Amino acid sequence: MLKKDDMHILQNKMIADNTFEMKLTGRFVNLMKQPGQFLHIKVGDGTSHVLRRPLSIANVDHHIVTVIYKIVGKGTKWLSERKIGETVDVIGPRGRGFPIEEIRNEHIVLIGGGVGVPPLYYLGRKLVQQGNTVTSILGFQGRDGVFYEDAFRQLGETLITTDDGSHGYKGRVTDLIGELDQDVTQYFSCGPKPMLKGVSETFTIPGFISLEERMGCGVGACFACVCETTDPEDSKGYRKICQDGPVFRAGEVVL
Amino acid sequence: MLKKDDMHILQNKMIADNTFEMKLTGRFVNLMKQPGQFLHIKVGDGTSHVLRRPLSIANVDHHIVTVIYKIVGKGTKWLSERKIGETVDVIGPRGRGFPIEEIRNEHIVLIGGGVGVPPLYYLGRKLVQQGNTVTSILGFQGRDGVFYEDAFRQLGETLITTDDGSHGYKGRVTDLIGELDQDVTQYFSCGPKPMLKGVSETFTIPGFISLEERMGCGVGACFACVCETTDPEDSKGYRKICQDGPVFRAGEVVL
Amino acid sequence: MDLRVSLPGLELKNPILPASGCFGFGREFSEFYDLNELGAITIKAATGEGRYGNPTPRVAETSGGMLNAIGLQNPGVKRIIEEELKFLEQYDTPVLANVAGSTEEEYVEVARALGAHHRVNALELNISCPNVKEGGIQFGTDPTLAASLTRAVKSVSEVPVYVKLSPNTGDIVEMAKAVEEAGADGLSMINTLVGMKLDLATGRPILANGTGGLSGPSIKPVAIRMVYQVSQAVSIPVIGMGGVTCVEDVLEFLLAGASAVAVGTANFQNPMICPELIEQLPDLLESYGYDSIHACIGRSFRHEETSLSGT
Amino acid sequence: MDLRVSLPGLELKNPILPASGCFGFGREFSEFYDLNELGAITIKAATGEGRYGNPTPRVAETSGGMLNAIGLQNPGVKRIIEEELKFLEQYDTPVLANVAGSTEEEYVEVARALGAHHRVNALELNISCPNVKEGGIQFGTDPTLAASLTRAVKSVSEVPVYVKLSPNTGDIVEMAKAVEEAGADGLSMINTLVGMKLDLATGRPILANGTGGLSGPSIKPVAIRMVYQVSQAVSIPVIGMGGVTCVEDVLEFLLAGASAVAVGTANFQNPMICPELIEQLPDLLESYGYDSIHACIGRSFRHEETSLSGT
Ligand SMILES: Cc1cc2nc3c(=O)[nH]c(=O)nc-3n(C[C@H](O)[C@H](O)[C@H](O)COP(=O)(O)OP(=O)(O)OC[C@H]3O[C@@H](n4cnc5c(N)ncnc54)[C@H](O)[C@@H]3O)c2cc1C
Ligand SMILES: Cc1cc2nc3c(=O)[nH]c(=O)nc-3n(C[C@H](O)[C@H](O)[C@H](O)COP(=O)(O)OP(=O)(O)OC[C@H]3O[C@@H](n4cnc5c(N)ncnc54)[C@H](O)[C@@H]3O)c2cc1C
Ligand SMILES: Cc1cc2nc3c(=O)[nH]c(=O)nc-3n(C[C@H](O)[C@H](O)[C@H](O)COP(=O)(O)O)c2cc1C
Ligand SMILES: Cc1cc2nc3c(=O)[nH]c(=O)nc-3n(C[C@H](O)[C@H](O)[C@H](O)COP(=O)(O)O)c2cc1C
Ligand code: FES
Ligand code: FES
Repeated sequence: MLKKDDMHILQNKMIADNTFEMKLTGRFVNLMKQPGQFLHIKVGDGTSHVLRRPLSIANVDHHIVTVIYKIVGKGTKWLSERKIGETVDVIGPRGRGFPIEEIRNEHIVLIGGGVGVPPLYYLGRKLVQQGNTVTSILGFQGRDGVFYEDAFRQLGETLITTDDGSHGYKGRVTDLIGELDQDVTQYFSCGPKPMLKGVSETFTIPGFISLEERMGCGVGACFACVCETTDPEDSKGYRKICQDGPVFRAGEVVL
Repeated sequence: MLKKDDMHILQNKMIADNTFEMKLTGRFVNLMKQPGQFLHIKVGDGTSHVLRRPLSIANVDHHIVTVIYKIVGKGTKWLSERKIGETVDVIGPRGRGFPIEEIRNEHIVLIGGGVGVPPLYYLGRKLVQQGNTVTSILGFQGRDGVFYEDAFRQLGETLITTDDGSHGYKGRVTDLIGELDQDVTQYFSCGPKPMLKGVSETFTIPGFISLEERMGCGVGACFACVCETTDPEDSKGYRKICQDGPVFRAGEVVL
Repeated sequence: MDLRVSLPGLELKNPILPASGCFGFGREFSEFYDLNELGAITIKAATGEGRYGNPTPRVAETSGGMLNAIGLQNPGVKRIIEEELKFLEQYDTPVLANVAGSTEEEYVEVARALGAHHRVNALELNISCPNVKEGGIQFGTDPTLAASLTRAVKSVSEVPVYVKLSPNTGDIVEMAKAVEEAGADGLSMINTLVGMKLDLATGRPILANGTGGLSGPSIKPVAIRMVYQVSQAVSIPVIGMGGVTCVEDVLEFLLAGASAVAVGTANFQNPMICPELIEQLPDLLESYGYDSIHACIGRSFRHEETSLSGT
Repeated sequence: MDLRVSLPGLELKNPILPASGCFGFGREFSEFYDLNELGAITIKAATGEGRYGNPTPRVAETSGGMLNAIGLQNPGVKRIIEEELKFLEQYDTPVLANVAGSTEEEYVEVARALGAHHRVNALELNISCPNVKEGGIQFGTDPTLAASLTRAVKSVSEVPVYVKLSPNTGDIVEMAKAVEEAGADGLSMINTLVGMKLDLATGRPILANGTGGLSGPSIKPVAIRMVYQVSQAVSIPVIGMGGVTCVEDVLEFLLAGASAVAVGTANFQNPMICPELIEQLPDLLESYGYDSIHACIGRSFRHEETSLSGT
């Protein structure tokens, strides 16, 4: 039977402008093996919030799972106020992550924007563990929003862009794609839809992208989070982001 | 301008079965002079509870106000979970309390039932301070629900009744009225409506009673908490419990 | 920022007013703040004779809302004029007077009396009270009845008439159009949804009246939808209400097409809510890039014309 | 305690079932618990052909509730039969199949196909979906249309037909009576209230569809009121729903007159909600002095006959 658990909060601290890193432990951490999956987290007391919030797994290490979230509304605000020792009600891991089990000795580029950055960290760690070379291009709004820069540097070459140029390159992550080594074999990307669109249109090599959508159930039952397939002959014609995704082969779904 | 304040919680402890004593301090405590008035307290976070909860002033001493409440639903449950050092949002004191300023050298009987007992304590203290003799008859469901017995004994003779006879007399407060001294001059009563009805029908001396009703605004603006006057010629024909009461002269309103 | 809004009969210094029935006749709230801070004051429904209303309990709390079945208790139009409007003389805030009745004649009588009073700037025709046996909502769920009542009241009123619509209908736009055509100068919406709560211990409804009107945050999505649909379908202004508890809610109603926003239930939790909203509104509008209150009104549907550069 | 309830076509081992559209076809929730624990399973609306539904975003959270505008996405009746009902073969829980369409013909076609399937125990005629341009709610707000559709579906269905009513109407009792007279075997109510939420930054509705259906605790008072009014006015059973999140809510719907209770939105916050309610119900009933599930059904209005001694 599936995984729902009151996970214990081991840490919940601000690591960048309005951005928090929360570390959790619980019975199902050992199931969180695939980077790109997400946790579906209950927020608020009682019935004030009827919907859970999806947050990507940013890391798993020694039976501890990390999520990194930005305060954008009431749910993430509530999360940021949780204290060490409290529990949060979590469903997960949910969805299909990045299919990397077979990847060895490749040069992979990770491209993330804003709150799309967190899942790439766990992904990068796994890829490096499997003997791959990793280059990361991470985009943020401004210097105050940057997080995990050093962590990514430990995985490999890391380029930072900011919208306002206050840190790293000024501009968009796509501006840097042309400057990548020719030996890059695949890309993995997570971030806002326009960025994903830009990224998948710029690359000619194969890649995988991770999508966001407002979710109802988060388990595949409500059809809130669908996107269309590009192939009109596809037998279903759609994908559920919470169940078939959030990671898709670039080109599989309409952006 | 009127009184609304974030009052500081100095204490919040269980003193009987599901019954809590909360001590608060804040800017307006010095206005809480009249026994029988109530505080109108915001419960819950955000908009989960749109209505405040009325709780009687049980005591005022050295700039500290006490309320005593029983957990009956979500609001009082929430209150019981508040910790020392937190604040609660309070409007008050509200309403008209017991008119005792002129009372000297009388023998007064206080009759309370359940959560009608708290306001009688502050009332009794004031009456004693003014040189009156006080006898208290307090009714509870059972032994586990009894609170403030010693405190009342310090004010004067105190008789306890319980529905199940597990403490004090078995029966109702009205059963004991016949046994009171003949020199009793007035009564003051607070408790459930049937009890107030019984009490006011049993006594032949004058008295005052304090009523409960579900409230909207608690300030007199919404007409949620009205009761009818007994005098059909009364110019309004009704009283607002939150504003004209909660204390009324026995016989003034229809029970 | 200039928050002034000019509506038929009502020159509002800001778009915030209390909703009828949640503010009495202003007296109690005048102990909390200066009523002159308000955009306008909507007073409690008046009927021809004084009414006692329904038996108690009259209110019950629900998840994110409340039910009420006050039943139009009020001292009658004569005493309202003598006592309550007199009290309001000391303020210069416009007064919107809520008019109710059991029959067309009663509505007309009340409207005539209130509309002739110098302290009343506009009438709000309450055809949407769900808590009385006669009148009220029955006028508010039948467009023909509503139009005829509006016409009758308009013909005697010396001041503009706003019709207060009930959400308990399958077609709010039809209602709105019917009363517009009958001469309404504005609309105010929404009144409460009919609801019920049971006492699990007794098995009976908590409200003595059985059903009551649901108000508060629960109904806001319904209110926003109706204001959005109606304000596009009519050319008279809409005063929006239903579940406002914070300044973001005010903006949401303005975007949906309301020209002013009334606050009901929230006065109970926070008696200071109206002046707080008025104080917070300029900053909020600014933070979303609006340089005037008029730039956001109805932006949800006239989006193309007005899309803000840079936001 | 015996929780069994016997309804037309549905022999329920307990009165708890998921509401249509909030449970897919059961597959996903079967990973959380054994579907045989449920009183019944209501499956997602089926239409004649597969449908993609509305553009996204399709959901938005509101205060104590949510809006959805899925737009009846489903793989079409043929694939539902081939894939989903096949999956449900392994369970013995009764299946209530939700039927939708744009035209009477489509409803009839779907009802014929589903009603003939051995795994379908009853149909739920969805005349109340607020999120599609054609069909759905338009049948649900006009009693004549609703009655005619009910009659047409009844004439082809091999299993009992429940009609799912929309709360977006001024007179729910009239609707209920119309479909009862047209042959409905039961009612299920309520579907969602039409609502809207605006994105303050863009000024536009959050849902791509503009409006959506409001569900969750917010709407419970409206649902309770309607179940209370309707269950007294008809003699067919009512499946109650709207905002159930805890076992007390289940009892409230039973008291109001529902014979079974469906759980929609709450499945999203707590996927284990249905089995948890089923487990908690006997103790709750006992604590309020009921010795059977039947003792509380409709107690709110048949109070005199059944008042419990000692409570
Ligand atoms: C698969 C997936 C993984 C995600 N991973 C992360 C992550 O690792 N870190 C992070 O900061 N954010 C992540 N997000 C976005 C995150 O879910 C939202 O920021 C969050 O739900 C906002 O909740 P709120 O209550 O603060 O905002 P509110 O705006 O108050 O939320 C209202 C509703 O809208 C939904 N919502 C609002 N914004 C989004 C959004 N961008 N995507 C989906 N739903 C949204 C909420 O879930 C909620 O249902 C992810 C989203 C998805 C779909
Ligand atoms: C003037 C006055 C003084 C009071 N003093 C005290 C006191 O000193 N100690 C104490 O324990 N209780 C007192 N009560 C009763 C107390 O207000 C209720 O027990 C409390 O509001 C219940 O809130 P809840 O959220 O726990 O219950 P819920 O049942 O969840 O409350 C739901 C709604 O019903 C209202 N409500 C429920 N029961 C009552 C009731 N008996 N009277 C009024 N409203 C009610 C609540 O205020 C709320 O609006 C007093 C009531 C009044 C009117
Ligand atoms: C206790 C109470 C009394 C009300 N009385 C009236 C009334 O007399 N006339 C009227 O038009 N509306 C009345 N209303 C409806 C409100 O004016 C308002 O339309 C409704 O409550 C929705 O707004 P809210 O959610 O901000 O409360 C009343 C509402 C409440 C809660
Ligand atoms: C996401 C979602 C999808 C729904 N889809 C359907 C549907 O396909 N058919 C239907 O009859 N009702 C549908 N409904 C309505 C529910 O079955 C139910 O009537 C309503 O949500 C009220 O119950 P609740 O408050 O417990 O959710 C849907 C509701 C939601 C939230
Ligand atoms: S969120 Fe329900 S199907 Fe994806
Ligand atoms: S509670 Fe509003 S008048 Fe008393």
